[in-house]
Amino acid sequence: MSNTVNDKIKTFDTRTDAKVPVESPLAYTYRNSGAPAPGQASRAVLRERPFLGHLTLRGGAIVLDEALRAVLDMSLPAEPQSLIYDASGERSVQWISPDEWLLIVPGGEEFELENRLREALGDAHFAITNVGGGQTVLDLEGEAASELLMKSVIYDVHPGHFPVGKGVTTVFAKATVILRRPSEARWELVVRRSFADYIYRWLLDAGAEYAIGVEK
Amino acid sequence: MQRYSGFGLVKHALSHHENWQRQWRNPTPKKAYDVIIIGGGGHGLGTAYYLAKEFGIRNVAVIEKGWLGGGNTARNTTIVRSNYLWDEAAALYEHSLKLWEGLSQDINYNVMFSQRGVLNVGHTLQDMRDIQRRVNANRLNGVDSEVLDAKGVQELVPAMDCSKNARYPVMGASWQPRAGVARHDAVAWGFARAADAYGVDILQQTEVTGFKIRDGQIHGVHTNRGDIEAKTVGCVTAGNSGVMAKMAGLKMPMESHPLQALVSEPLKPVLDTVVMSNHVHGYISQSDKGDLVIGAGIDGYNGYGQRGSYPTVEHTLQAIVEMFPSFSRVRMNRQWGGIVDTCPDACPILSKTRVKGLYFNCGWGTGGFKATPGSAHVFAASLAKGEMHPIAAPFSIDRFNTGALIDEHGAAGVAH
Amino acid sequence: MNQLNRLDRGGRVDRSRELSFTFNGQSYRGYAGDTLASALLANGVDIVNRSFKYSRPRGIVAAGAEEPNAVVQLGSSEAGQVPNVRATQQALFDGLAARSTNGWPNVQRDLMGLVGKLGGGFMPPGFYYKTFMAPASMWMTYEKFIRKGAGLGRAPAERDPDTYDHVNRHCDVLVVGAGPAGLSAALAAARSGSLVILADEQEEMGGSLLDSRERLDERPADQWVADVVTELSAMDNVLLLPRTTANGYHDHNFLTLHERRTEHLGETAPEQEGRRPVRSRLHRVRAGRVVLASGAHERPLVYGNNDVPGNLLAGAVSSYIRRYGVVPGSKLVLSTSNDHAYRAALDWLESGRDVVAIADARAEPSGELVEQARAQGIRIIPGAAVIEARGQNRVSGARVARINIDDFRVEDEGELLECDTIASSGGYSPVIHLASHTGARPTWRDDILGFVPSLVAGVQAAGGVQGIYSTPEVLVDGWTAGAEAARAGGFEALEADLPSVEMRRDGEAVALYQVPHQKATLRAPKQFVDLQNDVTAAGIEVATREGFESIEHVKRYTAMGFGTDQGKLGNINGMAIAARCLGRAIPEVGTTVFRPNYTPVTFGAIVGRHCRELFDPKRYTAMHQWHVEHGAEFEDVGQWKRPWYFPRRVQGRQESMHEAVARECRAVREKVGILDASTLGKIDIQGPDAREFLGRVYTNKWAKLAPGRVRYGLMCKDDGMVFDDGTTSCLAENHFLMTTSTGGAATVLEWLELWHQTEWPELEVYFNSVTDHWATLTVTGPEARKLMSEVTDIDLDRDSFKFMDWREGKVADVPARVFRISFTGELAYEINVQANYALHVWETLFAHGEKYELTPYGTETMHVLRAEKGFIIAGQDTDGSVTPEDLGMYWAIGYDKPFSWIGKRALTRPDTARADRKQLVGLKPRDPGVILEEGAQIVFEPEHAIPMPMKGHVTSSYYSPTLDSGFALAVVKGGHHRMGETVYLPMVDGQVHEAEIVSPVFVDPKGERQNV
Amino acid sequence: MFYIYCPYCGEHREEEEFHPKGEAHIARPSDPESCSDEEWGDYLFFRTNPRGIHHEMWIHAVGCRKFFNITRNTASYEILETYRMGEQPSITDDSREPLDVAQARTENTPADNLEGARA
Repeated sequence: MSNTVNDKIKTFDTRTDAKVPVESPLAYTYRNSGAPAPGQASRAVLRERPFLGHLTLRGGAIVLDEALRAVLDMSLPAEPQSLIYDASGERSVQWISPDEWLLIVPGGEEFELENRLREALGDAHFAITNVGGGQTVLDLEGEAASELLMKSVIYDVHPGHFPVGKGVTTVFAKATVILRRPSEARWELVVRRSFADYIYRWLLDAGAEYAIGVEK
Repeated sequence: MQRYSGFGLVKHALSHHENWQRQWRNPTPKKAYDVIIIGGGGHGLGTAYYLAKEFGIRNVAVIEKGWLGGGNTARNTTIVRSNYLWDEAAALYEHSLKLWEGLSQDINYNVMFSQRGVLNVGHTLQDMRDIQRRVNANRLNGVDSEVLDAKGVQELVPAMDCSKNARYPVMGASWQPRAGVARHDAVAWGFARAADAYGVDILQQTEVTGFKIRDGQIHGVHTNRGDIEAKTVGCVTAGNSGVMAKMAGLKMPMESHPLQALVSEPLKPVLDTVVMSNHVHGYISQSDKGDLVIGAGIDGYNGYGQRGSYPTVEHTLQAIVEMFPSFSRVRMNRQWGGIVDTCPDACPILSKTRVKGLYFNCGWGTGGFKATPGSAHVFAASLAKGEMHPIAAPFSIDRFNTGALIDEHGAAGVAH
Repeated sequence: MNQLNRLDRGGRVDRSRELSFTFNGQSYRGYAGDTLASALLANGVDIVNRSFKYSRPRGIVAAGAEEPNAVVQLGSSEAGQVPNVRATQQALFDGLAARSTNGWPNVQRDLMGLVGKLGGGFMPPGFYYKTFMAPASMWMTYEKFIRKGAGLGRAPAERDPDTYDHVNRHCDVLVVGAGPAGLSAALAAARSGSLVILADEQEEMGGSLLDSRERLDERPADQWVADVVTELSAMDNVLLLPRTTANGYHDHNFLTLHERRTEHLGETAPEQEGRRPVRSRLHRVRAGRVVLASGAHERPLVYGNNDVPGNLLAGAVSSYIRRYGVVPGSKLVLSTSNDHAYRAALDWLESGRDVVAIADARAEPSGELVEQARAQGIRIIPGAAVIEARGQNRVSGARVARINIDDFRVEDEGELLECDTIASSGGYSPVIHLASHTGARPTWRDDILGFVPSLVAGVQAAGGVQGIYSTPEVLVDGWTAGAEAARAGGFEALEADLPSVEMRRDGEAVALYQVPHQKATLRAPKQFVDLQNDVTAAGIEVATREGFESIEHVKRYTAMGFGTDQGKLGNINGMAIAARCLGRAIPEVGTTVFRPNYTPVTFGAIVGRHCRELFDPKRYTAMHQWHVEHGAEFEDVGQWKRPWYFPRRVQGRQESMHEAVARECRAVREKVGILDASTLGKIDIQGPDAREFLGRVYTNKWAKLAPGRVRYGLMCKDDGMVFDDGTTSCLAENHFLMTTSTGGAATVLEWLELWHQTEWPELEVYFNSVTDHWATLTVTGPEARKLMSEVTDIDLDRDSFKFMDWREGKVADVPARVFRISFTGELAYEINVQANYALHVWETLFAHGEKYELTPYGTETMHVLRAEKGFIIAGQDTDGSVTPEDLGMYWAIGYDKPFSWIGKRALTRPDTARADRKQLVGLKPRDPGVILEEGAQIVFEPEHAIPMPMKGHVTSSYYSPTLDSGFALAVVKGGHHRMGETVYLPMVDGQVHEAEIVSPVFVDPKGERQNV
Repeated sequence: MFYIYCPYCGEHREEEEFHPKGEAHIARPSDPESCSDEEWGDYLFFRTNPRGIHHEMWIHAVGCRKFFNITRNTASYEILETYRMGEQPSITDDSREPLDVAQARTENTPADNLEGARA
């Protein structure tokens, strides 16, 4: 394990290859609240995509853009609320704030990616923080997905206002979510681990009208 | 002054109510008074009343830019209690509560002070620590106060969910039996009528447009009805104190915020006491008319608009329905906002200023109504003697420079 | 009983669907499409309630939201009770059960009515301010009776079985009201392609067109309505919301629309496909533009006994006949000030019943409708009005006399006309409520005798709300408003496309509010202004005589407009009467401010889904499952559920909290315990100026903290008061990990951002929350090292991994950072692992921990152990009025740091520098068996009379199994210099405890145990 | 409920995403130690609290987490501009009038029509 890039910053690979049990943020919730299987009548379907690599990038847009191009062959979305996926659709980078982006990659890639980005960034003023253990991604699909979101988030999710390729941080009931639209049919909610149970149960409650189902 | 009584009512009924007198005159402003009170709300009218009654100073004008009792006196949720944490605050509010207890008879106007008790409910261990601390302090300050457990709360408030199932179960409460509610408008009208009877001039529709200050001494005010002179001026303009201070060249440690409240439709009696919760953040009582009277904390932004943010109303009703699940099917009739001048320590300012003869009584935040007679009484004493009354003295504006704040925040997030 | 007032044909009810319902226990029948009010009228029910103050019998007056009397209790089951339902807005459903809200023993024969009749004279406005004062001790008894008599319906006693929800919506154009103006506006906006929401409070859209006599494009008006609704409902960019009331108009075009989804189907939401749908839904709408097409309410005339059942609004009479096929009586007298009300007489006549006469206040009525009435042979009495109704429980006659409006007097004796129904109309009041929610003041217009709204940015008004009443003009006005609203949103508006309507020639209306009577107002029969609150013209006159001169005073003194109808019928009349009494014009008396809601809204709908389990998030740590399985009791800390203690079953009995905590404490002091500390806030700090930044926001020094080391820090606000504390570890030269209290996590992060963004943007540093990323497991106790050595590859040697060091390595095969910090005073390892692995690590520790008797402990034990060491909890031992100096933590105050850190300057203010401030000390009760109450007050002179000077209070107090005694932390005035002195704690039960002031460190004062 | 243009996110957002943070442009004295108690008290507690044009700081708490400033009318609640931290407002209350009498009347006194007619 080569955790330290230099003596200024300490990086740390929080993952292990050892065969140890790992629990998603919704593990307790599934046991406690159950997970109705999707059926014919389901107009909304929920699916957790746990254990992805989540990195918070902080810094100036120009240097981060260069580094990202060099390391991941992706450009940094400079426009507010924008969200970019790579060709595989497995990696995304999202504008969060004028000096903050969220990078989500397949689980296990994040540590090496962080180190490579740090190398590419050199002496620039930036920060990269691994937040993967603290967040999870919920996919929401189905014809009633946007209606369900209207019952949950205050942000305008009308397709005219929320096209594919947009992502925002906003209020979800009494919690905060990052809401993204990777494709016409699919919404993603990036939620904090400790709020995942609340958000899940809210969606099940509000989605009962649409016979919401959970894919596990 | 016509004396009000049940017999009087019968007499007037027989004459078809044609002989009721004006409750207060509509006088023309004199050129000069001994004392000018700016602000015809409960505190201002009360100050004039006590100046006349207790200190023999009757050449007094109360200047009101709108209609008397039209500010926060008309817009509050009427809770009266004195179970404040700190000695200074407890002394002030307890002084007030004692005056409330004889007020209707004193001013011969039924202000309907109803001692149905106030519960401050606790939902966490820290809530209960704070409650115990406050109750212990109250008792040593001579304020009636006790700690109840959840069972005790349930007995007093059958409609409340005191079960373990609640998101934040009720752990107990502080209980002040002498606390209660009053009829807010009647306080202003009653003080106005009683002060008027002593010869106090209540000048409605009269707006102060400036202060006459020479050599650091107040000499009177400019108004839209001409200049009026006085060597002693008390400014009691809740919701507008910052503007008045600015007019006098003073700055205040104060911000004005909207404070919202709402009422349900009238219902048959279902709630006998006042219930307040800091933790789930809402309070509720039932008026004599049957309305559930509901409120919460102030809105976060500065505002003089007599309205606040809708989410505040939502959060307040969520708290009420969490505590009283059976009220879910009751309907909300009306909501409104008042303007409260808040100080950083949630305590008022009763103070001299650097202008000699100019006094301010302001910054009551959400606590003004309950303090009405007490504030008026000690402020009158201070104006009469030229020295702050001992109960008022700790509330000097200087405390914001010395650091001697009286921080009631810790004890009452919802400080009504 | 058959529906004696039901016409054989006409109306929009479905006569093929008969519904049964009960009112006051009596069974009746009605039809689908009825409201409860129309069904009651159809069945000839006159008395629907008793009035609030005088207990007078009351009947239905109106046909919509303005109804003041027909307010009933709905519900056949306890949980399904709905208080205060307006019968005019409640659709009839099969099995509906309703009752009057007042009246004893029943609404027909009410004993309180006798009291009202005899005592009415003793109840002028404000009578309660003038009596019930003697003796003072009796007030609460008087009040009990006052309260019993007040109130309308009752709240259910059971939990609401229904659910509610919210929908957040955004649109280009929100149209409020689907009458002619609203439909026209919606059509214009929708055809332009803008996103449109059209909301209407009634059961079906169409508004006044549903009972209009007019023809649109040569067809009945409702056919045009049907066409428009069909077109709009087919459009993707339009949302139609019938049964939806716009109740509140808030800042920046935010409106709340309350959609009643099942209230027309049952008292509780009936099951559909095995699920109970939401009873009602609140749409929270942010609109680009708002078109207010809320129409107008008819004003009744104020005359003697105008409250006797059988007195109705003229427009309501037309509505009942034309919409519901119900004629609410046999013989009609109409009293009007305008042409429009003539519809009522024509509709009545066409129903085959008698119109006795029309009393028209105008000297020479002349409009088209007047001519039609004349042509039909209806008797018109010009220059006259009904001055008094006759009858007890139902109108039996009307006294009609010639009146002189200008002089406010009656010109002749008049005549008594036999009738059972009096319809009246004093003109129309635009529905300005919503517009005035925004704070905009309405303006009086003499030409229409009403207030029209002043408008804030982003809103248009159309039709009746603007005082435009003629249908063709209303349609055009609606279209113009809709097109303009769409254009404002960037859409291209289309040419108007509207049906042709014949323009009706109306005569000019006359201003009439209170009708004069032969007797002076104070002596005349009661002339009601606000029916719900029993406010009369005489009451208003008395109020003005007593000096209540502003309309706000009059309202408050008489209670006018404070009912559930918010004075929709009465306010303008009341204002006019006050103006007359004061000799002023109406606009000089002012208008009152209308507040949300337009009509009352169910609490549940405003609460939505934010109740019960979803009232507030419950935040769980990664080990929550384990805690639940191991019987933890939980404490609410902020939104987190933290294990409070872990009671065991011992000999078939559950341990008490005291027993469990004592056991857990002993385990930590003697063996090893484990705490889930994941809820602590954690902030990752990176950047070359991180160290400088820490030095500015913490009170102590950070310049020399080496990588691998950890330090405790205190944070103050700039007033010098402590607000949070925690440890911060130096991960590398430019990299730190800060911890905060559980409750302080979000506050501290925002605090750091505040200073960085506003004051020191030049400092190169970034802050990121990693609270949820890391789970934190604290292993502490003498056996901690042995246990740790079994599960980690980190060198635990005491000389290489010292107290206040941190190291990285693996714990239970999982990458971990381990911190040797201690909140218990024992040897301790705080393990941070990525949260997804935490349960595994926790369980592995238990797998190895059995031989060391590894004991899970909760927050209560944590508190005892930290208090024994004198460690504070911010927010418990501090309350926003405590400085670092007050805490005696001089070792954590960097007086000589170059930067004047946050909080430093305030410490030298006169009051903050006082020597006798309240200071943190320990308290040792004289009686070791006493556990002082937290919050107990401390005095020096226990014999002092009340009020007793208080010198401090107990902030933390516990039983210490280690000391086998109670002990406490407290703040005491000048406490640091009072060591060894005795203080007293007078308790509620009269006991006075004694305690000695001691050091706050009770266990291991030299700190040897944590250093082992 | 306000609809607030976030100068960093470049679009209007619901008020629920924001928290008000009091008066804007209150700089911490650069040399606190040389401040008198009065000056320090002034910095900590004393505010202009105007009825009318107010410059105030807000944070887009559930959003980009940036602090920024709003120029808002505290009587009408109209938002006149929003601007980034470090920038100066373009709309200010230069009138230096102690009280905007007309505005005070319309916003605070429900019986304003009466007053207006008599004034």
